[in-house]
Order: sequence, then C-alpha cells, then structure tokens
Amino acid sequence: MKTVRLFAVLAAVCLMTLSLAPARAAEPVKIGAVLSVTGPASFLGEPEKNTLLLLQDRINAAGGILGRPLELVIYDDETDVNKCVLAVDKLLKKDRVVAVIGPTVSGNTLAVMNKFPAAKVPMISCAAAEKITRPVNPWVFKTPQSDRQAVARILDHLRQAGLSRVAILTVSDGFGQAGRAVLAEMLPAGGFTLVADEIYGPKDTDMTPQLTKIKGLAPDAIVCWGTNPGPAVIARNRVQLGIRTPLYMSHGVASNKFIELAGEAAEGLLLPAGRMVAVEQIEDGNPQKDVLAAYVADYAARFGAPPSTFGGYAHDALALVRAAIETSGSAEPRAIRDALEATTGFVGATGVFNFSPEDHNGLDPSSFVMVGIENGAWKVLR
Amino acid sequence: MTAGRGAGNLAALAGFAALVAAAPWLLPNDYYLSTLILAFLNAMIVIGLNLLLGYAGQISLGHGAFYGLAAYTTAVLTAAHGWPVGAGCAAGVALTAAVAYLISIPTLKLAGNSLAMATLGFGLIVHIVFNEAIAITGGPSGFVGIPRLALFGRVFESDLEYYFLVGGVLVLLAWAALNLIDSRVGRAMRAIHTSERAAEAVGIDITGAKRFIFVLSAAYAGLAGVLYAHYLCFVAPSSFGFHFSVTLIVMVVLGGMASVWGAVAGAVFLTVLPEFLRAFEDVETLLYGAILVLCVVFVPQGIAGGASRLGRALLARLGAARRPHAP
Amino acid sequence: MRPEPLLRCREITVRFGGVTALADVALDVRPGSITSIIGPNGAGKTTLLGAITGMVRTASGSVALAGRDISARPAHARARAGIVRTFQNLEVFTNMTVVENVMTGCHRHVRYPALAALLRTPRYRREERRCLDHALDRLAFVGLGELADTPAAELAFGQQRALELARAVAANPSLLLLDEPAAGLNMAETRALGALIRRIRDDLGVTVVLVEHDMDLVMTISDEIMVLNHGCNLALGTPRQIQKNPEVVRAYLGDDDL
Amino acid sequence: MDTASLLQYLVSGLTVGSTYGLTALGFTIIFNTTGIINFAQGEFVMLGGMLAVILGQALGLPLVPAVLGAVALTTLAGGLVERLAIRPARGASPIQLVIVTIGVSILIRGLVMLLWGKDTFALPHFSGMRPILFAGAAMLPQSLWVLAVTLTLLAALRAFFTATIHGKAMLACSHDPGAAALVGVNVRRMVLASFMLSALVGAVGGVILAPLTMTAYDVGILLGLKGFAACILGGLGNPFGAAAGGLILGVLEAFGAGLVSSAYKDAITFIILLALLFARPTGLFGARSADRV
Repeated sequence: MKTVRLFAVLAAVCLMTLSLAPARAAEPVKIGAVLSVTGPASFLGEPEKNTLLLLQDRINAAGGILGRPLELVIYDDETDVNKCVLAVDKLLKKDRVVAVIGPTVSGNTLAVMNKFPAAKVPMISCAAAEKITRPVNPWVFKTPQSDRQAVARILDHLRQAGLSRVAILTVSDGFGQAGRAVLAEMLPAGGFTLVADEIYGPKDTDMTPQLTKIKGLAPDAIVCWGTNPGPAVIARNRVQLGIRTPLYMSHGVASNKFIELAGEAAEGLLLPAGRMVAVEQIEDGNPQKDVLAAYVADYAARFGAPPSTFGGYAHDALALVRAAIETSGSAEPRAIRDALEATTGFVGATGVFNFSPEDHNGLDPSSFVMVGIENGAWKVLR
Repeated sequence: MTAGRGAGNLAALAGFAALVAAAPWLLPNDYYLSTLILAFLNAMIVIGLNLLLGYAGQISLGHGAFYGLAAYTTAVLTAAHGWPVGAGCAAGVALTAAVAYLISIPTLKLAGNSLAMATLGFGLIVHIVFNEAIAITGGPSGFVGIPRLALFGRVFESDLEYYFLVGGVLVLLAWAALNLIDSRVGRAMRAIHTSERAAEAVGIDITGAKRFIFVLSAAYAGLAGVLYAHYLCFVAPSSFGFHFSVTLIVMVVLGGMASVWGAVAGAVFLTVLPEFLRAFEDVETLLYGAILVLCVVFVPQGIAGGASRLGRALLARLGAARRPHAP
Repeated sequence: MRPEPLLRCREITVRFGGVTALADVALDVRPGSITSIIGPNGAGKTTLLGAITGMVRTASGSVALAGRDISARPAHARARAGIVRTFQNLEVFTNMTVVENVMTGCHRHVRYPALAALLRTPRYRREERRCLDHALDRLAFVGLGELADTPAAELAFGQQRALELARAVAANPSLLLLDEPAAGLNMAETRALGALIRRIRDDLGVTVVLVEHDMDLVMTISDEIMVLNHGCNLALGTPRQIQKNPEVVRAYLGDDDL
Repeated sequence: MDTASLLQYLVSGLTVGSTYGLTALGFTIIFNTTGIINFAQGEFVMLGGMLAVILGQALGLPLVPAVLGAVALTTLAGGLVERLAIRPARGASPIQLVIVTIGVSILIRGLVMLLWGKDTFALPHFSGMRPILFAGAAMLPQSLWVLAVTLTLLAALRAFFTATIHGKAMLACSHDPGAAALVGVNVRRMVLASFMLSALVGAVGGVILAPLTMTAYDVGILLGLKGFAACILGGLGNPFGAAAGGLILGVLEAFGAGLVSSAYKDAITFIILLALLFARPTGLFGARSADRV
C-alpha cells in the first residue's frame, strides 16, 4: 500500500513538472546540426562543429537569441549517408529543432534535402554542390560558394597568364567529381583545351603514373581538384618528376595543413580561397575584415589553432539563422525561412550573402581571391 | 521432431510478427522508426547471408555489392527511365540474382580465404563502377530523385507505412528462410557445410546447391536493396562498399551462425548500437570495436546461441523435464 | 550361368601424380549379394570405392550399373542412380539432429522444387512428412529410433557408425558400398554390425559391397570376396576359396602383419 | 609510349607495391602460426607510422629514436592484442577470430583518433627528397629504402621460418597445434610471438612508408585490404608469395593508371587478380591448400 501511495505522489509530481515546463520563461531556441565530425570528411566537419560550439557560447554569453538561450543539438553522421538520414530524422522528429545546419558533404545533403519541405523546417547546408540550391528548394539554403565560382577565378588567372592547354587531375569522391564536372564544362566554354582528364582515389598514396602521363602531353597548366592529403602527394610527386608546369589547386586545400603536408613542394602553387586564409592581408575597408578577425582570434584562443576556411561555412550558417530569428522576432521555422530568404548584405566569414527566392546561396565569385604559396605562407594575389 | 520444430518456428514467427506490429506504439517517437526500418533492411540481407555463411559454410564479402546493384538498378530505371516502381524493383532483384548466378560459376569453385578474396574483389569492382560510371549512377555524390515506393497504386508516403511494409517483408523472408532450412535444399546446404564428400555420397549436387543458395542469398540482399532505394530516395556508392560487406559478416557472426533469429538479432543490434553510442561522441568508435571483441569473447555462439543457452539453463533451473537420452 | 551383374567395373586405372593406385582392376557384383573387397593396407580398396562412386578421377576404365554405363557421371549423379557409400572416417553431419541426418539421406527420392519449400506448399509438406516417416523407419531399423531428436554430434562412436548406415539406407540405394564399417568397434558391436548388414541385404534388398579388415566379419557374411594387392586384382572367390588361396596368404604375410 | 614513361610506371608500381607487400608479410606471419587472417594488420602499419610522427613531433625526439620507439611500442601493442583479445577468445572458430581482429582494428583506430585526432601527418624523408634520375625516370631515395627494407625483411623471415627452431615451431603450430604441443612447443607463447613479430614487421613498414605516403588514423584500412589481396594472390602462408603479390598488385595499378584508365585502375587490378585466382585457386606461389575461413 505504501509503495502505491509513493508512486501516486511521484506520478503527480511528474505531471506537474510536465505541465509547468512550457510555461518557463526562457525556453531555449533549439537549433540542430548534422556534421561529418568523423569519417573521410572529418577535416570539414570537425572545424564546423568547433565553430558552432564557439558561437553558441558567444551568443549565450551575450544574452542568447531574443532573450532565450541557444541550445545546439549536434549529431555526427560519420560521413555516412544512412547515419545522416537517421540523424536528420532525430532532429526533426525527436528534438524538434527550428532549423538545421549541415550536413557537411554534398551527398548527404542531397539525400536528406527532401525531408525539409515535408517537415517545414529550414536547412542551411555546409556543402558546396550546385544541385543543393539549383533548382531552389524553398526550405534549403547553403553557405559555401559553388565550385563554379572557384573555377571562374582559376580561369581568369589562366587567361591572364596566357595559358590555354590544361590538364585536370581530380579525386574520385563527391568533391572531386563536382569539380571535374564544372572544369570539363567551363574549360572548353572559356576557350581552353582540356588535354588530359585524370582521376585518383581518395586514399591513393602515389600519383606519379597520372602525372607521368600528363607530363607526356605537355600541358600549359595542371588543375588538381581534391582535399587533403591527395593534393599534397600530387604536389610532392610533381617535384619528384621535375614537372615545371604551373599547378592550380582547388579551395579544398585552403588550410595550413596542406602547406605542412606538402612542405617545400607547396612553393608556387596557386589556388582560389576565401579571404580567411590570410586575414591580415585583407584590404582595409573590406567589410569581412572585422568578422573574420574576430572569428579567427576567438577560434585560435579556444582550440589552440586557427580555423580552416571550412569552419566558416558553419559560422555563417548559424550567424544567418540567428540574424533571421532576430529580424523576424520569431523562432518559428517558417518565420526563420522567410527571413533567411529576405536576407541581403549579410557579412559572413565566407563572403557577403544576398539571398532571394531565386538564389539560396547568395554569394558571387568575389568571395574568392586567388592566393599563391610563398615561403610556406599564403600570399593573396591582386 | 520435425513437425514439432515446425510448430515452434511458427510460434516464434508469430511472436516476432507481433513484436514488429506493436513496436511503433512502444517507441517514444517516430525517429526510432527510421532506425528500425534500416535495421530491418539489414536483417533481410543478413538472413540471406546467414543461409550462405552460417548454413552452407560459404563466405561472401560481396553482399554489399548485391545490395547496391539492386538499389541502383531500380533507382536508374524508375528515376531516369520512368519505369513504374514495381517493375523497377522486380528488375532490380532479377538483375541481382542474374549477376549472382554468373559470378557464382567461377567463384564457388574456390573455398575459404580464396572465396573471400574473390567475392571481395567482385564487390570492389562493382563499387568502382558505381563511383566511376557517373553518367548512369551519378558517381560518388550519389543518385537523387528516386520516387517513393508505390505498389498497386498506393504510395508509401509516411515512415509508419513504410515501416509496416518493411516489417512485413522481413517476417515473410524469415518465414521462407525457416521453411527452406527444414527442407531438402536446406539439409543439402547444411550437409555441404560439414562434409562435401558425404553430401555427394547421398546424391547432393554440391555445385548446384551452392549456386542456388548463393543466388537466393543475393536475391535477399537485392530485395533489401530495392526497398532501401525507394525508402531513402537517394543512393550513393559509399553505402555499398567493402566496409558494409564486412559489417554484414560481423552481423551474421555476432547474431549467431546458422540461425535465422540470430541474423535478425545481429542486424538489429549492430544497426541500433551506433545510435546509442552516439552519445559518447569521440569515444564511439573505440566502444564499438571493444563491444565487438567482448561479444565474441563472452558470447561465442552469438546472440541467438547465447540466448538459447540462457533459456536452456533457466529451464534446467526450473526443473523443467528435458527428454533424457542415452549416452 | 551367372545373372547380369548389378555393378560391372572394367579396366579401372587410377593414378595419383606418378603413382598408379589401381591398374586395370575389374569387379562384378551380383545383385543381392554381399561382396567384400579385401587386401593389405595400400592395396587400393578405398580408391576403388572412390572410382566406383565417382569421387576419384579414373585415368581409364568403365563403371556400369545395371547394364548402364555411368563412367562419365559426376559423384552425385551416381548416387542418384543408386550407388551410395559410407566412409572410413565418420562423416556424420554434426550440425544436424540424428533424424535430420537420415532425412538428408532421402535426398535422392524426395522431390519438390526449392520454391515449394520457400513457400511451404502442400506438396512440400506431404513430401517432408513422407521423408520424415521414412527416416524414422530407417532409424528404427538400425536401432537408433529413440535418439531421433538428439544432436548427431552427441552420439557415441558406435552410434555414429549406425547413423551413417541409416543415412545410407535411407537413400534406398540399389548398391551400398561400406568402407570399413567395423573399424573402431568392439567384438559385440562388430557382430551386431554383421547381422545388420545381412538384414540390409535381406530385408531391404540392397546389394552390398564391403571393404573391411576384420576377417571374421568378412568371412561370415560375404557371398563373394575380391582380393586386391598393389592396385591389381589378385583373386576372386567364395570365402572358403579365398582362405585357401596361397597367393592371398602370401600377399598378407609378405606385405603386412594383418 | 616512350620508355622513360614505362620505366616511371614500373618504378611507381614497385614503390606502391612494396607498401602492399610489407603489409602482406605481417598477414603471413600470423596466418602461418594461427591460421587467422588478422584484419588488424593494417592497423599495425598505421600505428608504426603514427607513433613515429607523434614521438617526433610531440616529444621532439630525433628521427632515429622516434622510429625505433614507434617500432617497439607497436610490437608491444601486438602483444597486447594477443593477450587481451585473441587469447581470451580461445576455442573460437576461425571466422569468430576474424571478427575479433575486425573489432580490434576498429578499437585501435578509435583510440588513435581519440588521442591524436583525425589529421594527416608527414614524417621527414630518411635521406632527403632529391629524386634519383635514371633513364628519364625519377625515384625518391625513400623508395629505395622501402624496397631494400622489404627485401631484407623477406630474407630475414625466410631464414627465421626455415632455419631457426622458433620459426619451425611457429609453423608447426599452424599445421597441428595439438601435435606441436605434444612435441613440447608452447603453442600459446608461439601465438603471442607471432602477433608481436607481425606487429613489428607492420610497424617497420609503417615508419618506412610514412614519409612517402603520409599517415593518419585511417590509413590502415586500405593497406590491410591490399595486403590481404597481395597475400591471396601470392599464395597464403608464403612470405615470398606475399611480397611478390604486393609488388605485382602495385605494378598492375601503376600500368593500369598510366596506360588504360586512372579511374578504373583498381578495377583493372582486381579483374586481373580474380582471373589469376580462378586459374590458380591457391595463389601464384601457394602450394598448401588455403581452405580456411
């Protein structure tokens, strides 16, 4: 009898707590994130996660959003599409977040995109593929620039240098495939000749066969599209084979790690990159200068190393959502979506965003600068 | 007696079906449904693989490729060529079975590690084709735009509907596997596992039986593959690689060799486990590896074997009468 | 006038690498007989069983069952034609129960498509029922009726021998080849085995070929004995004739201590 | 097609092939003693490379002590794997032991990731990075190191298994552990020794490869896979076959990438490998039947 009474009391207490819960004043704003913190894309997902944690603390220290604390729910999809789908379901159905940041990679983003119109929750992807925002899915946005803008920068540079016969060497993963498709389309369209189209595997450790073949075709320039460590191997193999042809890399290696891995072989390589790689070289008066300086300094202070440009994708995603909540004065998913779509002139780490119903990326090629590697450091080319 | 075991099978099957049917009401929210759907799809493949590995004793490290082959076939046919979903699924399973048949001709002459290598090589080649035949498969970033499953004019829109469909198919496949094991073919494959000579001596066509079970097991994977494609509406090569094939083998062994219910248990356990371990973040991988090792060390007969031993021990404890038998 | 032999082997030659294991061996087995093959160790007795059942590749020669040449058929097809054998080392299916072992023996005469099994059609159930009854019947025949549901691996050695016999006769063979069935059995068990082999011939109408070292068993139950030595036919005759054959005696004493 | 390019493909292939061959050697040692395919073999290679980097960077050790330390620690890790995972699972079937090694490989990967992160690291080249040129082909001095170490290890293992009492005892354990125990071989100690020896071989491979291929917590997966393929191709259990199988794989890949298609180079390699396997199920240099799972 005693136990029964005890249970009754307990149940009553539970019920009261439950009924009281929604009435509490500062209910947190719940924002979800699905990032590839481990697995092949961890070099992207880890800085993204760190950045979100950093911003969460920064926002909460400054009084939260609309006076409510920000609560981030971050899941790791391990760069696996099935886990990503499960994680998104968890965010939408279990955690009931008002917006989702991520996923990190394009494939996972494409896999989960169609869940968002049904759930009526906005998603801001940290992946680059054009298919994410073209055609526009009303509930889906993305913060990284498209590969097209990076390639446009490289082509400008090639044209100025008077180079016309180009060989490409791309990695056989989602990133390389997207770059390869854009290169194969834009090079001929821009009047260049594509002399070689070689592939390497993401885990390959020696690319001399591909480079030997390219060397035999004597191109004016080589464009390599991949993420660490492959391009570092390619840079070293190029030196080993004594190839003097200019080598262009993608923005996928715009991190100090690349220079560390490639060592001396990185000298003289060229690539398009966000301004974050060389904050101190940003011209005065550029609106991004302050945003980036603060972000880089805070990140370095907390994690002991400067952030890679990839962390910037998550930085902008969360900052955009926060701004959208504050301009609309509501943390409801639909209000956030509407406010996001109306955002213009928003200064982020990656560039200046101008969203519209027709453009859910909102960036243009000016968010990239061409950089070279000189004496083991980034040098912005003007 | 066989008739008695048949009844036991039916009871277990009915219990499992009831559990599957009740699960949505026992789960706290819809998210777990998607986990269970993926777990059930894996369970289908693992039942098939257990027929091959646990019962017939033939290893395959290529089942991830069969799963993917069926998924890509229906994906391409329905999304790019406008086939009806039902026809795409049928074609996916049929093509997978046909490929399995062709592969089996040279491959099943090998045994043990050579067989493992041959099926592994096949899986890798298929995976490379998924990655590189970009014009057809969409390449490494995946294939989008696959329609939701629609059968007999009915679209399976919600996860709950899909859950019941997948659960129903799983129960059917488990039933069929149980029937097969207690049949002429099932005894033939178990005989091959222990002694190919003795199997031959009673008239079992070893090549034919192995080939049949290989194709059937690939068809199980294929059926799971088409259901997967029309559930996620997206397929990417990374889901069908070497890693997945190895995970399937782990599911078979951890669940319990030569046990249909072990296959289901192993698949559900290893699919759900990472979701639970997610809370441990960076330690997750480490824990997962440690759990695998501990499971084999402490429950070498697998989940099914361990459970039945536990059950027997309890029965013995309760003094339940076991039929004595002469030494 | 001898009747047409059930099994007729001619000029069987088997080579392993450079070694000739059997050279031009001939063997006729009368229907309804118990025929023993004896010979010193290494004479090629088990190899001859292998050649008859198709498990050992022959370099030349022919095997005919009931007048039909089966030399080109693979092992399982010869078993389906009616030649079933047991093994010197036990080859019991240890991953099955006793009755399942015997049901596996029914493989050649239980017929339904695999699809019928997957879907549990009435035909499957009918045939399985028949198969089970047949298997239980054969188990009772060898005296293991009580152990039907025991895992085969738990049987004692002698019981496993009996199980192998039950499995073999469950196939309803026309010709049963036994490879040293008495090996490892004690005297009492061997006597029981002799009686069982006779009953297999008398009650089930199965012709038996026996390879055996136990001379008491061979001499008591055989109708006819064929002696192999160094892979060649040495002698042929009734037990009495063989016992008196000086060449046989020399082969045994000269080659082996048996 | 000029000869300089062909020669370059050959050089590249031999270098990459040595990495496979070195991993394959480790498989051979454990298989020869226990009959187990050790899926954690690639992890030993990774540990060798990673530990050398960590000892060099974090503790500031010069290259030689860092390399020696890494090899010693990995050998110890191999012993721990046997004591903590393989020995407790005694009595398990070969396939269950394979699952144990899969679990161990995931565990080691997880541990390294937890301790030192997911980044890729490079180890300095042993003898500088100035390429050696001959007949138009360029080769890094490190590649010579790799080839030389592969050959040395191979010769040492051959001698060990055929000429020393310990080596023969280890082989005996695989053929018949019961009989080996009867003639006085301590089977348990031999199994422990085989794990330590193969971890040592793996670690030597890891440190010698890390300057060329760089290293990260997850490089062991692919190396393990290719090493296994090399073993089967060469004939499981034969150290010479394992090394030769690795070199053949590497050369096939390089020529496949250079002459046919870089996208399908792995597919080409595996198609040839399968064809060889169907023709010779026990591998190119394998005599023993390889029917263990």
